[in-house]
Amino acid sequence: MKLIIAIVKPFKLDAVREALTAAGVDGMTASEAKGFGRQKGQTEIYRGAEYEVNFLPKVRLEIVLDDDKVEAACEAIRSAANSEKIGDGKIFVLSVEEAIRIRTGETGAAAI
Amino acid sequence: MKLIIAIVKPFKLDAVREALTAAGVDGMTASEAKGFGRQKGQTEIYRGAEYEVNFLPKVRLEIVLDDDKVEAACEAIRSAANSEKIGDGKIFVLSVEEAIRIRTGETGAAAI
Amino acid sequence: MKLIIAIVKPFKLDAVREALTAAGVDGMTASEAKGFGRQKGQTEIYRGAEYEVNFLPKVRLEIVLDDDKVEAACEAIRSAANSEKIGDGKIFVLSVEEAIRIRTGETGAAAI
Amino acid sequence: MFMNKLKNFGLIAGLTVMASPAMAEVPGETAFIFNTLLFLIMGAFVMWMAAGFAMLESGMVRSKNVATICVKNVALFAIAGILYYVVGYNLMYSGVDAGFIGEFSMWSPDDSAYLGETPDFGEGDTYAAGSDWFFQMVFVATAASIVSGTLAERIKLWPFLGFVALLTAIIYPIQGSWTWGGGWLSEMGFADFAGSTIVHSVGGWAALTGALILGARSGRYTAAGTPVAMPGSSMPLATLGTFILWLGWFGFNGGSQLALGSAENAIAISQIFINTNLAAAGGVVAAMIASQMVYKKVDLTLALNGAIGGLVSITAEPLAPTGGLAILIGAVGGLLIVFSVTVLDRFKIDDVVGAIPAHLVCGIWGTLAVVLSNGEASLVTQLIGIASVGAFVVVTSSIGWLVLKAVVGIRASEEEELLGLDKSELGIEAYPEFSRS
Amino acid sequence: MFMNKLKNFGLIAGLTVMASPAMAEVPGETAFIFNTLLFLIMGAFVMWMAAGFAMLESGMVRSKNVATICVKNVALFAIAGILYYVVGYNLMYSGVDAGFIGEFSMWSPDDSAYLGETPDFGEGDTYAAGSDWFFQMVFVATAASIVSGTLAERIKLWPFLGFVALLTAIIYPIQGSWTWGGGWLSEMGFADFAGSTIVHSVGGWAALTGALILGARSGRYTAAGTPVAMPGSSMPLATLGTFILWLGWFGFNGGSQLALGSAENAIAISQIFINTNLAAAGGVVAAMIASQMVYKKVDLTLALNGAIGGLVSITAEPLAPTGGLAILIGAVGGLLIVFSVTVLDRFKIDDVVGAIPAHLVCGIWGTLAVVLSNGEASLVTQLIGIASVGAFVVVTSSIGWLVLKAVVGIRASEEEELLGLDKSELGIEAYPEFSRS
Amino acid sequence: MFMNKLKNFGLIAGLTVMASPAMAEVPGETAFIFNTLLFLIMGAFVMWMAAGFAMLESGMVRSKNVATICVKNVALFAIAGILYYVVGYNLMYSGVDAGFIGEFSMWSPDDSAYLGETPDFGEGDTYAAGSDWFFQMVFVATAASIVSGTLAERIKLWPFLGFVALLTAIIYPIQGSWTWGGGWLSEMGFADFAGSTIVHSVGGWAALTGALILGARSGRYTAAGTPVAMPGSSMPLATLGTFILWLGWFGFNGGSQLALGSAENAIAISQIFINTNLAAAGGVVAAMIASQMVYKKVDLTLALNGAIGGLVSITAEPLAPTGGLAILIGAVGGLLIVFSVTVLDRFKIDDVVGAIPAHLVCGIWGTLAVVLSNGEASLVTQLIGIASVGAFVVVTSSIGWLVLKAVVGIRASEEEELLGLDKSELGIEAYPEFSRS
Ligand SMILES: Nc1ncnc2c1ncn2[C@@H]1O[C@H](COP(=O)(O)OP(=O)(O)O)[C@@H](O)[C@H]1O
Ligand SMILES: Nc1ncnc2c1ncn2[C@@H]1O[C@H](COP(=O)(O)OP(=O)(O)O)[C@@H](O)[C@H]1O
Ligand SMILES: Nc1ncnc2c1ncn2[C@@H]1O[C@H](COP(=O)(O)OP(=O)(O)O)[C@@H](O)[C@H]1O
Repeated sequence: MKLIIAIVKPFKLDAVREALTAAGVDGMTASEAKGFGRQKGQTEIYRGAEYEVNFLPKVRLEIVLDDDKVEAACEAIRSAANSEKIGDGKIFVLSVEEAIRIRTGETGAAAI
Repeated sequence: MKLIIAIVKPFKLDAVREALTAAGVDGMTASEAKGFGRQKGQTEIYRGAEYEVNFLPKVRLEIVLDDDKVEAACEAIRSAANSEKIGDGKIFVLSVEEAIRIRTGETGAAAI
Repeated sequence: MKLIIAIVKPFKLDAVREALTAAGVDGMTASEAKGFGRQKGQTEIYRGAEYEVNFLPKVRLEIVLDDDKVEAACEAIRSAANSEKIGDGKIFVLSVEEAIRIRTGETGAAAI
Repeated sequence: MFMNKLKNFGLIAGLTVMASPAMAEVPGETAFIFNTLLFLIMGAFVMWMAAGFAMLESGMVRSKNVATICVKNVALFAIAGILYYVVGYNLMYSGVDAGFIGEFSMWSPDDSAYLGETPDFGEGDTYAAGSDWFFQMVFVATAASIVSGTLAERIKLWPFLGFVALLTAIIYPIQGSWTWGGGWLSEMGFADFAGSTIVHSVGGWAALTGALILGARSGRYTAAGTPVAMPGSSMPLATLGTFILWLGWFGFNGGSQLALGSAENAIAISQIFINTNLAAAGGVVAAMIASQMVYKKVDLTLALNGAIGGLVSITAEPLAPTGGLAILIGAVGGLLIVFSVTVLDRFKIDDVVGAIPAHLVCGIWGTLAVVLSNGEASLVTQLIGIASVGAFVVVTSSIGWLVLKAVVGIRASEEEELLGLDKSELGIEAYPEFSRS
Repeated sequence: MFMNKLKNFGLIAGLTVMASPAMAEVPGETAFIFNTLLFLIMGAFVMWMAAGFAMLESGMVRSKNVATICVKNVALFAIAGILYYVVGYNLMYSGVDAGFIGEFSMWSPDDSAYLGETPDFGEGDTYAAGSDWFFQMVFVATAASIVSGTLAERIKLWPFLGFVALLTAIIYPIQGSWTWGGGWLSEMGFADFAGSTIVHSVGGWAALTGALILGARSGRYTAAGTPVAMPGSSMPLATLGTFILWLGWFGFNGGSQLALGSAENAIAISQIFINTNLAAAGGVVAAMIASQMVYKKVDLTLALNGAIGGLVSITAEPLAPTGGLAILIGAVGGLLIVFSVTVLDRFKIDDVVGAIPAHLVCGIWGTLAVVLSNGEASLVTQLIGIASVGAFVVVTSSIGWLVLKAVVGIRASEEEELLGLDKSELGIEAYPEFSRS
Repeated sequence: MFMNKLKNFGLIAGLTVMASPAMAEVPGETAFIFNTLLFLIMGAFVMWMAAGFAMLESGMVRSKNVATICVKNVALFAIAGILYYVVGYNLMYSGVDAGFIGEFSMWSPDDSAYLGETPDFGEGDTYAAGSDWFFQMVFVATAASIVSGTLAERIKLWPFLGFVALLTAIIYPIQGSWTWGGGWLSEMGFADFAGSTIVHSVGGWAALTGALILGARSGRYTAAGTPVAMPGSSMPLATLGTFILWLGWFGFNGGSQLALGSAENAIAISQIFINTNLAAAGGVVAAMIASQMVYKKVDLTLALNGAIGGLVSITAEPLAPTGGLAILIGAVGGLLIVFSVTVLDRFKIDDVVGAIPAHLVCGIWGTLAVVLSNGEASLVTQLIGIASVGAFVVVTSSIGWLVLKAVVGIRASEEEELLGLDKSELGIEAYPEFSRS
């Protein structure tokens, strides 16, 4: 099993979720995040004082899935989240050793 | 060392924390998340327009711990978070290569 | 590639970001978190009822980077986040199998 | 109407004067306009209290129940207005005749005496019928608002509104008729200037009865009975609500002088404004000091409740006390808040916003405190008034709650409660955004 | 001025009286003060509605556009005040003479008749010129506030303020002159007591025109035309805004009686307060029931819109109906809200806060409903009034919007919209904190 | 009392009239009621400003300090009321006799002249003593509110309240006695109609002194002295607060006419309402344009400060200017805001909400601007008034702050500051929820 961590722009969340569902992914967990990268934040002015907004709003998705679905899922995320603008985000893949469904106690592939 | 990522229902947070403490886990990090899975969100109506609430509120827990505590911890989470209702959540286990306590610089098992 | 997860005190975020940039890290993702550990929360009183604030506010940073930058990055985080007070936080290092830049499709080291 | 209140007219800030011929200086029609204006403006201030309750309660419930408490507050104000028009007012004020109840009929204004060729403006004590209706209506809405705060986070929407209908159409008007409608309590000399008992305790008793029948929020008390704190979602909204109530109370108490058409009345209303403000101030300071001493920290929500407790405490007699006494009366109210919050918890009575301490406990205290400054009031009569109104409201409310419970159910399921009423009942969240950006 | 309105003076709550000699009982100067006071206090209440619109709109837009809607609301109130002073008032009230337009000149007060050795206070119908200006000014601001809500989340700041300038300096005053300024519509007998058409529909037409020219928010309708819900960021702020508007409306309608210097006026204003309140209540209850029946859930935002719809509906004639009729008129308004929200969506007209249903649809309904209680009003004249004002505002607003669009552009780019106007236009976020701790 | 103000009575909107026999048309008792009513209603509006400051400050501090700022605002209003009763009023108004200070004694009302067989209502300039007390009390609370905003996020709760006690019981009343109490400044002809200097600058000087002694929030300026932005937590609450203040200001300035019992007064108050509104509008527009030009973006918080700056600027003379001049006076205030915010930062004076620019800088400007329209005012006298009040408040406040600093400490530790005062001082969070669902 793998864990995909995808950082995407917030307004792309629905598109990514739909693409993933289409790619056969049934579950995922999202959270709010702020990202720092090549896409630079603006310099804002508040009451005459400049300040750098270094971190930009992103959504962070976690998807645990079978090894054989990883490629399709990454492709789904990539095509749905891509706006060809800087800051579109990243996909990271990590290895997962075990998964458990709390309700049933099922483990492994059955749990996800 | 392992990293346990547990996705649970928000109102189970306190019970899970207590169960983990009882199982000898001394530290953990929680964050807000929204989950998509078998538990389907409701269809809501706002000003006459239907909309799917696809993501349901969850709490995401991260616990780094020694290999030998993983089983007990998973069991603690499972029994505390289980309400036998769909959407109770998931436990994922990943391998951790290193841990460092910022304050002291301790590493490995001593750091957690 | 590695994934560094760093849990730090919120007011240290800017210092850590600067230290990481100085250490040659170009991207990172931050999210809000609450931590439970040795640093104990206060007992608060609300309308005469005591309650334990078990979880304290933290910021959670994720940084994916090349293996050879891990040490420098950990050191940067450690020195910037250290206030020598309990609760300063943790650094965890995990192994990452793949990274993809959504915008370009670049993978591996080129993606981060 | 208002016979009991009219008795107070001669009493100015602790100094009794004879009706003087100089009163005739204000022409009848001018006095009529002043009196009417008083009702309208002060009534508008009291109407504004509906927003105060809505904000206070929005700030003191958890986010998952905020939209529901908003809808309840808007709806109860609407229902109270309609029902007080259709049945409540006449039940309270029409043909009570020293008795126990008025008439079941729809209110309509009759201002014919003040129009036409030879209008008769009486002794300067007349006003447009509609202005009086408006002023009375906003009072009944206040009583209903009190209930919503206590029962928040677990009562279902429509049954709650059903109870509001009963309270505003029947329960409140009937007991109101006993005193302000010129019924038996007014004959006995029961003194409750602006409604510590008649408005605030009535809301408080109905809330208490509801809280007992409904039970506490799940998780509010541990198995061992220890209270579990459930902090409210927004302290600035709670603060805003309190300031709104404070402002509205000038209308509540000031307008209850019922006339502005003479210097005496203007002087009386000025004294009422001062005492209202000082009692609130006393309540805040006392609650802050008490919470600092007992809990070693100032509890903002107790300070806010302290303001309301002080205001309720002075409401039964905001005219006769000196400013100094008003501070003390309010301060006792503030102390009562801090201690009765704990007492309620001991009995596992779950009052989300602290309405029972503020409106019921301080309402009783305020009604008793009348004897400190109003020489015409007797402690025994005050106790009879408190007890009879309390008994009536407890009995009728219990019937109402139990019937609603049996017929439609009043309590959200535990699952709905955990999810929050906003999602389970309204399908709308108060703060719905996933990500704020 | 206000000739049409003055005609209503003799009509008290459905009962016509003859001018009686007793009216003379209120001395001229006293009546002058009462009338002035009415304008000032009721005007202050209406001014407060600016905060109501700001809060309602802040609660109904998404967080990323909240700071922008705040700045728009503060700025439009400022601009409306200045321009109504510099040009609007005289364009509306000076030298209209049964015609189509007043004078282009700056307003200045002339109270010389009421000062000096031999002041002349008329028949008790005089007031300080400035108090009237103040009362009229807050009305024009209301019309401008309506526009900001509909067009939120996508219109650029400065072009929006440019339109506000046009609306408050030119469009509103010219059509206002036709009726309240004593122009041709008032000659025809068009009856619009406090402005269902003249204020609310005017704002509504301008908003509708803007919404059509501006287009919907991106993502608001799917390719298939299905509306996509975009829930507002804060239900308690939306609720607060509605309560503020409800309170302010007592001033809006009550002050439109334009005089308080006699018992008749005081009685009339009392009736207006009652009807205003009952219509709002009817709107809330009807909208709640309708949304429960149609959608199986109570929609808080429709209940809030229902209150406003009820208020707008009674505004054209808040005096003549009985309370019962006022409830009905308001309830129809509440129903119209629930249904027209859906109709607008069918035409992909994106109205963020529901201002078009509340102010335009109910404004039309209210103007027609005048004939239900006011015997002097004719349905045909009402229709002529509605249509002519509508046509004028649609044409002039269209010109305004199109010129602005051509010259400076009115719409934020899609990217700016996605980012939120707060970041793209103001560089400030409404809730900027990364972590709240 | 109010001798200086009474001088203004004859001056109506820039046109001096002779006391005319027609004034006698309003009977003495009727005028008495009007005057009293003016104080009560306008006083209630000013009381509402306490909520405005609370909301403005809640919106402009970071979440971790919001509950604390709420408790401070409620508590300071309570304390100001009690102390102004116990000592402040008489220190300001009793036996000043062209001197420097009144009497140390508790206030109590004396209305005996207006009651009894032969009441004496003077020349129509009398009012209930209590109504005047109420109106004066809400002013002192305003001065105290100003201080809390500047010093937010770092001052400890109880020491702050200690300073409030000193300010409201001693400092404010003594300097107030010099002008409004009929003391030496009023003898000199110092003109400050509603308190640009006497209320706003006093609060501003006390805030400035406190800011200097307390120091900036940690992290507010870099080592190099560059200011670091610390955006406030909620722009809609800040906007709400500003609208509340704007509304309250009609009471602040309008009530300061001190009488409503004649046509002249009614006309004067109307002019005051207009000028108050136009100055605020001018302040908003000027601040918006200035911030657009200097920073290329509109800064909402500067626009809000601009409204307040405009309001403060017109407060010293809201009656004499024409509307056009009022716009200009307010606009200069708005510009002063934008620039003095930067100047304060240059000196590392950390003013969280911008109270010093709005209340002190614009207070000085407004006091000087009196000479633009009030022919009786002299620039030299105005400068003397500004300087003497400023010097007195700076010295006495410094003593107060330094004693508090030495005895109990006034500043939260750096750790407490980082954690936020809500957690360290109150143990309660303004928005405490971990997860909103
Ligand atoms: N090394 C990294 N580790 C973790 N997250 C990263 C890293 N680099 C970028 N990100 C995340 O991806 C987002 C987009 O990256 P950015 O460099 O701005 O643009 P792009 O993805 O187009 O190259 C960042 O805002 C951040 O959240
Ligand atoms: N493959 C997955 N990857 C990541 N998170 C998941 C995955 N599947 C489910 N989750 C998380 O677990 C939660 C519960 O899953 P769900 O399928 O609804 O119910 P259950 O756990 O009872 O099977 C989801 O809301 C989501 O947060
Ligand atoms: N085993 C763990 N797994 C995950 N997070 C942890 C763990 N232990 C501590 N943390 C995180 O690190 C934070 C700091 O830890 P704590 O024990 O309080 O102090 P210190 O880091 O100084 O030892 C915690 O608040 C929590 O967020």
